[in-house]
Amino acid sequence: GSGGMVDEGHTFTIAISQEVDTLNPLSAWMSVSDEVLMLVYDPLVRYDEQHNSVPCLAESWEVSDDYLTWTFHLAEGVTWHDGEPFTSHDVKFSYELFVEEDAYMYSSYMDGISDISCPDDYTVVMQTEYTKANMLMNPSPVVPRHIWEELDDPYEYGNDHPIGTGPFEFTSEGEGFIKLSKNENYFMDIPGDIEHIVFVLYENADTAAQALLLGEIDGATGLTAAQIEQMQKAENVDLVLADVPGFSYVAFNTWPESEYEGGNPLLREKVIRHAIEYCMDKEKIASMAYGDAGDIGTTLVNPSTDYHYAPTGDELRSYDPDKAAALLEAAGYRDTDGDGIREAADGTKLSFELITIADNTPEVKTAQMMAAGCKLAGIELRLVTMDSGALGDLVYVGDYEMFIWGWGADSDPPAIMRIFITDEWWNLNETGFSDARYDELYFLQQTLMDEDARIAAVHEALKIAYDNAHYIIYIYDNDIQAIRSDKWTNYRQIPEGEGGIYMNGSAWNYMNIKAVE
Amino acid sequence: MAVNKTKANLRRRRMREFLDQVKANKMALTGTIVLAFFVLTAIIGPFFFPFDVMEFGNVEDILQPPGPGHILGTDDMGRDVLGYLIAGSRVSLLVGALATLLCMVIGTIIGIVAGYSGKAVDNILMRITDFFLVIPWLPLMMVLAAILGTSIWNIILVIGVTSWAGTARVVRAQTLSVRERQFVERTVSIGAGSGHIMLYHILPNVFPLVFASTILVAAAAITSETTLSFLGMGDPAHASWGMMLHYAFETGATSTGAWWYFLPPGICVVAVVLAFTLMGYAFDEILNPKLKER
Amino acid sequence: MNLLEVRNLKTYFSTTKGMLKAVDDVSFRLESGQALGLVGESGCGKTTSALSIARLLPKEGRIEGGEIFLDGHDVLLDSESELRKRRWRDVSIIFQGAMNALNPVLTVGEQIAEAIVLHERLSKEEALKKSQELLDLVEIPRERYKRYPHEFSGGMKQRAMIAMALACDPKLIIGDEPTTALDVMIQAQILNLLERLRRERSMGMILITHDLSILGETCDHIAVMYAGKIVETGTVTDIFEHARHPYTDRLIRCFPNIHGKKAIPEGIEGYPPNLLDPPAGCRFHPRCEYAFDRCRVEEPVTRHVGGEHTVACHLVEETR
Amino acid sequence: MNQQKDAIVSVEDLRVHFEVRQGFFSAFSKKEPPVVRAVDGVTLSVGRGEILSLVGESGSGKTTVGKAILQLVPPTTGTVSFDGAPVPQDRQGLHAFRQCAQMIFQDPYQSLNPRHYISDIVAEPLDVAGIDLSADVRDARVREALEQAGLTPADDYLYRYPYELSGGQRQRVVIAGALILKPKFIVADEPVSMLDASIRTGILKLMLRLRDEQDIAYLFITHDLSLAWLISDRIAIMYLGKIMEIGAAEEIIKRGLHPYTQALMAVMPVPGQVREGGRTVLEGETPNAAIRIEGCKFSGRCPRAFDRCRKEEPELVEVAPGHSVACFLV
Amino acid sequence: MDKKRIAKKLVYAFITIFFVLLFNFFLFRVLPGDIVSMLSRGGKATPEMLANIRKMYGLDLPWYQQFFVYLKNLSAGDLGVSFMYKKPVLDVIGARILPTVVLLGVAEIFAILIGIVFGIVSAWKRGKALDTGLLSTSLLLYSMPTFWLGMMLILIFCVYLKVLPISGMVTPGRLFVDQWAQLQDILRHMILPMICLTLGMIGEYAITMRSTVIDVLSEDYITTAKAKGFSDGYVLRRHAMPNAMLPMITLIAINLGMIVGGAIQVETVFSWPGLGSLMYNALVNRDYPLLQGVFLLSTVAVVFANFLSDILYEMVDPRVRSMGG
Ligand SMILES: Nc1ncnc2c1ncn2[C@@H]1O[C@H](COP(=O)(O)OP(=O)(O)OP(=O)(O)O)[C@@H](O)[C@H]1O
Ligand SMILES: Nc1ncnc2c1ncn2[C@@H]1O[C@H](COP(=O)(O)OP(=O)(O)OP(=O)(O)O)[C@@H](O)[C@H]1O
Ligand SMILES: [Mg+2]
Ligand SMILES: [Mg+2]
Repeated sequence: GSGGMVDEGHTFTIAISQEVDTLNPLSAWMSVSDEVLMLVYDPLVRYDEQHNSVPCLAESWEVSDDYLTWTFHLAEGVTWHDGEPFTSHDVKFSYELFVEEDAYMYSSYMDGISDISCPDDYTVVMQTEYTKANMLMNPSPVVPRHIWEELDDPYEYGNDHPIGTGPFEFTSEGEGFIKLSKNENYFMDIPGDIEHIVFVLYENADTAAQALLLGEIDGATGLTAAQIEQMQKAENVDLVLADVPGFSYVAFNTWPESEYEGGNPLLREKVIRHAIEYCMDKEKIASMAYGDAGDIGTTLVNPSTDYHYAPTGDELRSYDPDKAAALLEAAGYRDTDGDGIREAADGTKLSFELITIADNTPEVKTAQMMAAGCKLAGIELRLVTMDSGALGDLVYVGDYEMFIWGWGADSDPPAIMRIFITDEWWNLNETGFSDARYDELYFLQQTLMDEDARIAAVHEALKIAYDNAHYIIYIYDNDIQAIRSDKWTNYRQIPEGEGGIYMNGSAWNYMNIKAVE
Repeated sequence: MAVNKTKANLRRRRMREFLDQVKANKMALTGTIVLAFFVLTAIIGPFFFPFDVMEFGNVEDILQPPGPGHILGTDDMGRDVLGYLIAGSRVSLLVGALATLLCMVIGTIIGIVAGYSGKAVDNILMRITDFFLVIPWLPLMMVLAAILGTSIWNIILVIGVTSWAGTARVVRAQTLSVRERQFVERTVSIGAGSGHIMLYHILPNVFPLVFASTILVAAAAITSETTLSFLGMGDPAHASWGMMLHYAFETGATSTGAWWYFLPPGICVVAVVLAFTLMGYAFDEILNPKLKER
Repeated sequence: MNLLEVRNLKTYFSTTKGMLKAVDDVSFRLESGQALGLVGESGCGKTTSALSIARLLPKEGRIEGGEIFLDGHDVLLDSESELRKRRWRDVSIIFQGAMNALNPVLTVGEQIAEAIVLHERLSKEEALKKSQELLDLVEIPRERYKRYPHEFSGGMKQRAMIAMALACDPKLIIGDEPTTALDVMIQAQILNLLERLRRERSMGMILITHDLSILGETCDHIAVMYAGKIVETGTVTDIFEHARHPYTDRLIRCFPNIHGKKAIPEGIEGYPPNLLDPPAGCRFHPRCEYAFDRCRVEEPVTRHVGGEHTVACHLVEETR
Repeated sequence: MNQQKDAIVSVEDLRVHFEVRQGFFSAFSKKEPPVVRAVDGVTLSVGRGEILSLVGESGSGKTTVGKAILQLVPPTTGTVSFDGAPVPQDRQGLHAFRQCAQMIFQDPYQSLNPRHYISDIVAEPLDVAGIDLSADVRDARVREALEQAGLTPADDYLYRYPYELSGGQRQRVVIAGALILKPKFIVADEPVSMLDASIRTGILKLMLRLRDEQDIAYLFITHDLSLAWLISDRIAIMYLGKIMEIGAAEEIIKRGLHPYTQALMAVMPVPGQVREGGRTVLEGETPNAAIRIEGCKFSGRCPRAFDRCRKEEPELVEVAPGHSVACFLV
Repeated sequence: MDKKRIAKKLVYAFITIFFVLLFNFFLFRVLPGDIVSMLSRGGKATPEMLANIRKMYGLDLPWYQQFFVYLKNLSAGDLGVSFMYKKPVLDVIGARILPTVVLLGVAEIFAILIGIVFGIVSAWKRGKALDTGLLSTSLLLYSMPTFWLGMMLILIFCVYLKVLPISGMVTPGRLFVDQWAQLQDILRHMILPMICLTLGMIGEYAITMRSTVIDVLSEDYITTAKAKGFSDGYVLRRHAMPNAMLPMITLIAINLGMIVGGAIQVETVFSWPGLGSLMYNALVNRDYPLLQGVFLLSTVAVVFANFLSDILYEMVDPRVRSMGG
């Protein structure tokens, strides 16, 4: 209830499902942290509701003909939340800091920036090593030099009370919540009614849903399939299945023997990986494990952009256990001892350990359904669950056979392709995939300023990865979000019609939502 | 004399006396019947309700309320809840039984050795016992389960390794009192060694108490399995009541009102744990002369 | 005047195996200022008789019949609250095994004073002072009233129990094996003490024991119990010198007499019967060397055989 | 001193001191730890087929003497000889010794393992002694022992549990267990004090019969002077770890010289003795054995103690053949 | 009270804590994966960097030196830095202690009071209908997994009745007109988890109390007290209770010490921001320093509680009090 609470004006309380790990943009790696940081700090350019780049701290910009020199003209009269004036030196300092500290979230955007200079207080000039396609998609926040340059170890800095230039100021942090309040001195207009935003952690999605129904909160992100039906039935709640960049996948340990001797040698056989994909009833998984909140997955980049590559015809491996059986039969994997599991020529069984994260129910269910499907083709999957930390450890050292996990992607669609390049071995690249052409294409697309050319390069790379099948991308899962439609209006999905209300890389909704009177 | 005084006969008579006491004790009787029911179900149930965790229903089967075809409805994967429940009883009871056995063996050995040896051995063993007694069981179990990975064997191991301390305490206390009894002194006086005394004199005399306390451990073991599974440390490859509750909670069965998904496993856990608890207390009352009314 | 008169007392225990007749039709009396010894083998119902008089039986025990007059007042008709008022002032009991009869967490002084506060309506200080006087009386240094029971030796605990029993000047004091498990020397001390106090305060006393040998010097009368029945009563001389019941006779002969002939006593063959299913007729007949047919079927009635000497035995009649 | 030639057991200046267990920190303190002088210089011997009674109040060290003889507590000083030779201390020697010397304990209700059959209890000494017998022979020996102990027919008892027997029967089972190895010497520690008077005599008679038939010698421990008088050939009176007086049973009873013996005699209840005024009773209780007493141990309670008693400790002095007293008064 | 005995207990407590430290130290070195990999997570570590981290954390030293360093840091209150929160572990724990202590403290007090009353009444009326009722209730509560009880409560109060907030400790991010209003808000949030914990604990207390009271009631000194003419109430209060409370002290102390462990289930179900949920999250996220810190804290709490109960025992039970060494 509202008894005893001070009327502070319109407060928008939103349930988040992950904990904000830190408000230090250098070391943060949770997407919710990014959501908060995006409101407190401003980037040079931000996305509008159409997902187009629009001015923010940079009022305007121009690029040289060779696409190697970028000049940003900054807004004047911008002040930090602590009242200090904002200048181009802050931008130079921030970008250099990000490069130096190798900030996780923004590394692919910083790649290739070679020199930054400040001709005057309101102009920043950046040189790039090569033509850089994602220069205007860079979401990196600009942090105040006057605070950060004092620090001995910025990476470890707690940043308990972040000072930015953004539309919302950090007000307080309590157990499980972070509160932001409208920046009354913001240099741009904030037309919406929201005066305070409270991000509250709900460890259990169901609890969040109940709290939303009870009216304790106004919005929620990270709900699960189980709540869909109930939310859809509720009249005062608007449910959104948001396409967010990212997917869930099954990974195979395909490390070359030279790199890592563990794993299961059989999984280095492409035909077996293909057979397993044929045994995966992605449709059924999507509906039963994910409540249809997602699109059937194939390749790295999400279907909502033109960069997406959709295999068709014979290339597409959709559910067909018989075909899987036939493939295996042809490759000489037969069940010789009649136990229902095929053996290789040397007698090793086609039996693999599949690890999933225990508290990720859809993934566990996926594993179970996969195991059921594989059984039909004579492959045994042994299921193991552990917590994400433990799985992370195993993945880090390559000590696994198969696992299920997910990736979230950035706003620049092809950025995700980085996880397959050889340079990322033992880091982002967990499976040991390596293909010279793929690497070449990855670096090429970064430099292509012509969108069609870039798309073509991306498609070619994705085709290679798909054929190799070291990843089975089975779903582009939606973020299930909800909002109290009886209390709020003028919110929209970004990008229009398919994206999320929250977690979409844009601050538009927070700045424009109106309260229902 | 016509009375047949063979060993077997006498043993049977003693057993009958014990059973008579059990029968007379309502708590023990209830506990035994309930437990027997579940054990029987676990053994023969799967023949009537075959079930495979890996076999899923169709989309339209998801979370169907009880009705014809599915007496207890279906779960979030379209599986028959009754079949799930029966399959789960196997794992839950197995984990309970084996963990208890492990705990009983460790606890009895440590308790007897500590109690009988006394002095430094006792002191060291008791410090170790204190440590296990003192260490919060759930965090320890969770940490161990995280180290070992989730499989029912590891769960059994974890529960067994963390829960023996209570038994060891009880056994030690009883050993201390048995050790002071004159029959032990008498055996010492005829020159018997410690091994002989521990095995032939102490063990049979602490056993009834071990028995009663272990029944309580069994109750705790089943609760532990359920809790660990509920918290996501369970074995996904096997059906157990704890896993059912885990999935039920994760998929929001509580709030969507799918009571048939989380009530039955919960009730089963409560029933079995209660049965064990009842039996434990009743046997304690039957076997522990101190509690007998004068 | 009779201080205590027990008539046809029947106290049964209901057990899982049936009705256990622990005290079965027992009558005896005690005059004020006198001491009665109640003697018999273990399990013959001595303690149960005492508890019946104080109406302190455990839940499963019930008085099934009879009358108990204490100072002319029928104890069995008292309500629970009347009973409470009378307890410790009419009858106090020194229990078998003083080590367990004292509450381990209260000081000895508190435990003595407690009853005084309740029954004499004294303040706590006064009661504590009185408890010190009582300790003096039983020859315990008075400053030890602040001590806890476990700090006392066995003999001192028994003395403390006696002090406690005297707290409200009871008319009757029952000692249930007050000296068993004590050394001979301490036993003699305690018996002397009881004897002295009883005389000084002219209380009635019932002394329960299975050690017949101590009764001669402590009691005026003796009642011999066997298997829930009283088989013989009389003055000390009646019992020791003119025992008429074979059981009494055999019991006396179990105790060696250091001043008499050195011969191993004969003892009594066999064991007392199970009170759940006592033998028909005279209960002693299976162990009795004189038993004849009538003993096996007919229960002997209690007869006076001169003075206060009564016997329940068919032989008495036969030889008369 | 008064060592008999044909002694089966003899004890020379036996002392058993127990260090009172101290807390963790006392290990650091310089004070000498308190010592309980449970047995403080006892010399005695038991002849073949002889019954020697050890009489004294609780805590006087009777049991400790018995146990020290059987090597169940290590003596602080002093020697124990068996059959003329010191008791061997090696494993094998002890094993052999224990077969010849047995102990019977006070409480028949506690000295039998409630979970074993009578037959197992009786046969246990055979098993422990490592005597390997065929099942038949073993069975026969168990029966023999039971019947010797007066439990006839043995068949009735073989497969019963102790709780199914009465106290007297249990004590007979204990005796049967002691008999099965055919010992020469038995320490009987208050074997009848827990039993009703009516069944005591059976046990006493049994012990005497075994002495007569098998020439077994006993150290009979009791606090009941009259029992000691009844059963034994000689009596030793103990007080606080010392023997105060020792001599033939009749001598001690009829002509006890030590004030303590006389005090004990005075308080012995006599059945049938009708009240004739108070008795003379020693005041106070036996002091704690942990307290060191100067001079005669009994001096503190002795009604006839004088100065010397409190300074000097009297030796046992033979006042008549076989009758020794430790008192300055004689 | 005997100082020596207390000192001895203290030494024992320290020995146990030493075990705990040793265990804690090793346990977190056998957890899967390389601790260095955890430390460098998120960053792109070169072999030299890894070596540096090793050196920085003293991981290149032999284990006993590492243990020594661990002890040294510990004694300086340095429990390391949480991976997840990137703050000193001590600070993270500090922020979470109060909610847990408040929740458990209140629930404990209720459970103890109700449990003791249940136990006494049950023992006094042994065999009667009231006893059967109370005992069955206690046993039933005792047998119920706490989290399931929590689920049931949520179902009843939040889903069907919609009367109580479902999770958390306060309505997040709001300002209150005064402290009283804020307190009310906290209380409203506390009701369900507290009921859940209380119900979960009543059973054990009631059952234990019942059997100790039954035990005590069969003692001779109770008969003596009755013989003295005291009323049942007085006998119970003055003679039975002080003796029956002795075993309860230990139980209560252990349970108080179990604060962290006991809270995990309830705090997870009700998202109560206390140590229990902190521990659960630390475990799931492999935040070793934090996990280690909470684990250490919770074990030390139990050892300490046990030590206190020993002292209390010394004060309450005269037998123990003067049983000098
Ligand atoms: N609470 C009880 N329930 C059942 N039977 C009982 C109970 N109390 C006593 N008895 C039985 O009643 C009989 C008489 O017992 P009681 O205690 O009066 O004997 P006693 O003569 O005092 O024996 P002792 O010398 O051993 O104290 C015994 O057979 C005993 O087993
Ligand atoms: N193991 C031991 N440790 C310490 N003190 C002991 C030990 N055994 C006996 N004592 C002490 O030695 C003294 C003599 O004990 P012992 O048992 O020999 O006496 P006792 O004459 O047999 O007495 P009782 O008639 O009570 O059996 C007592 O003060 C006793 O407390
Ligand atoms: Mg009695
Ligand atoms: Mg002794």
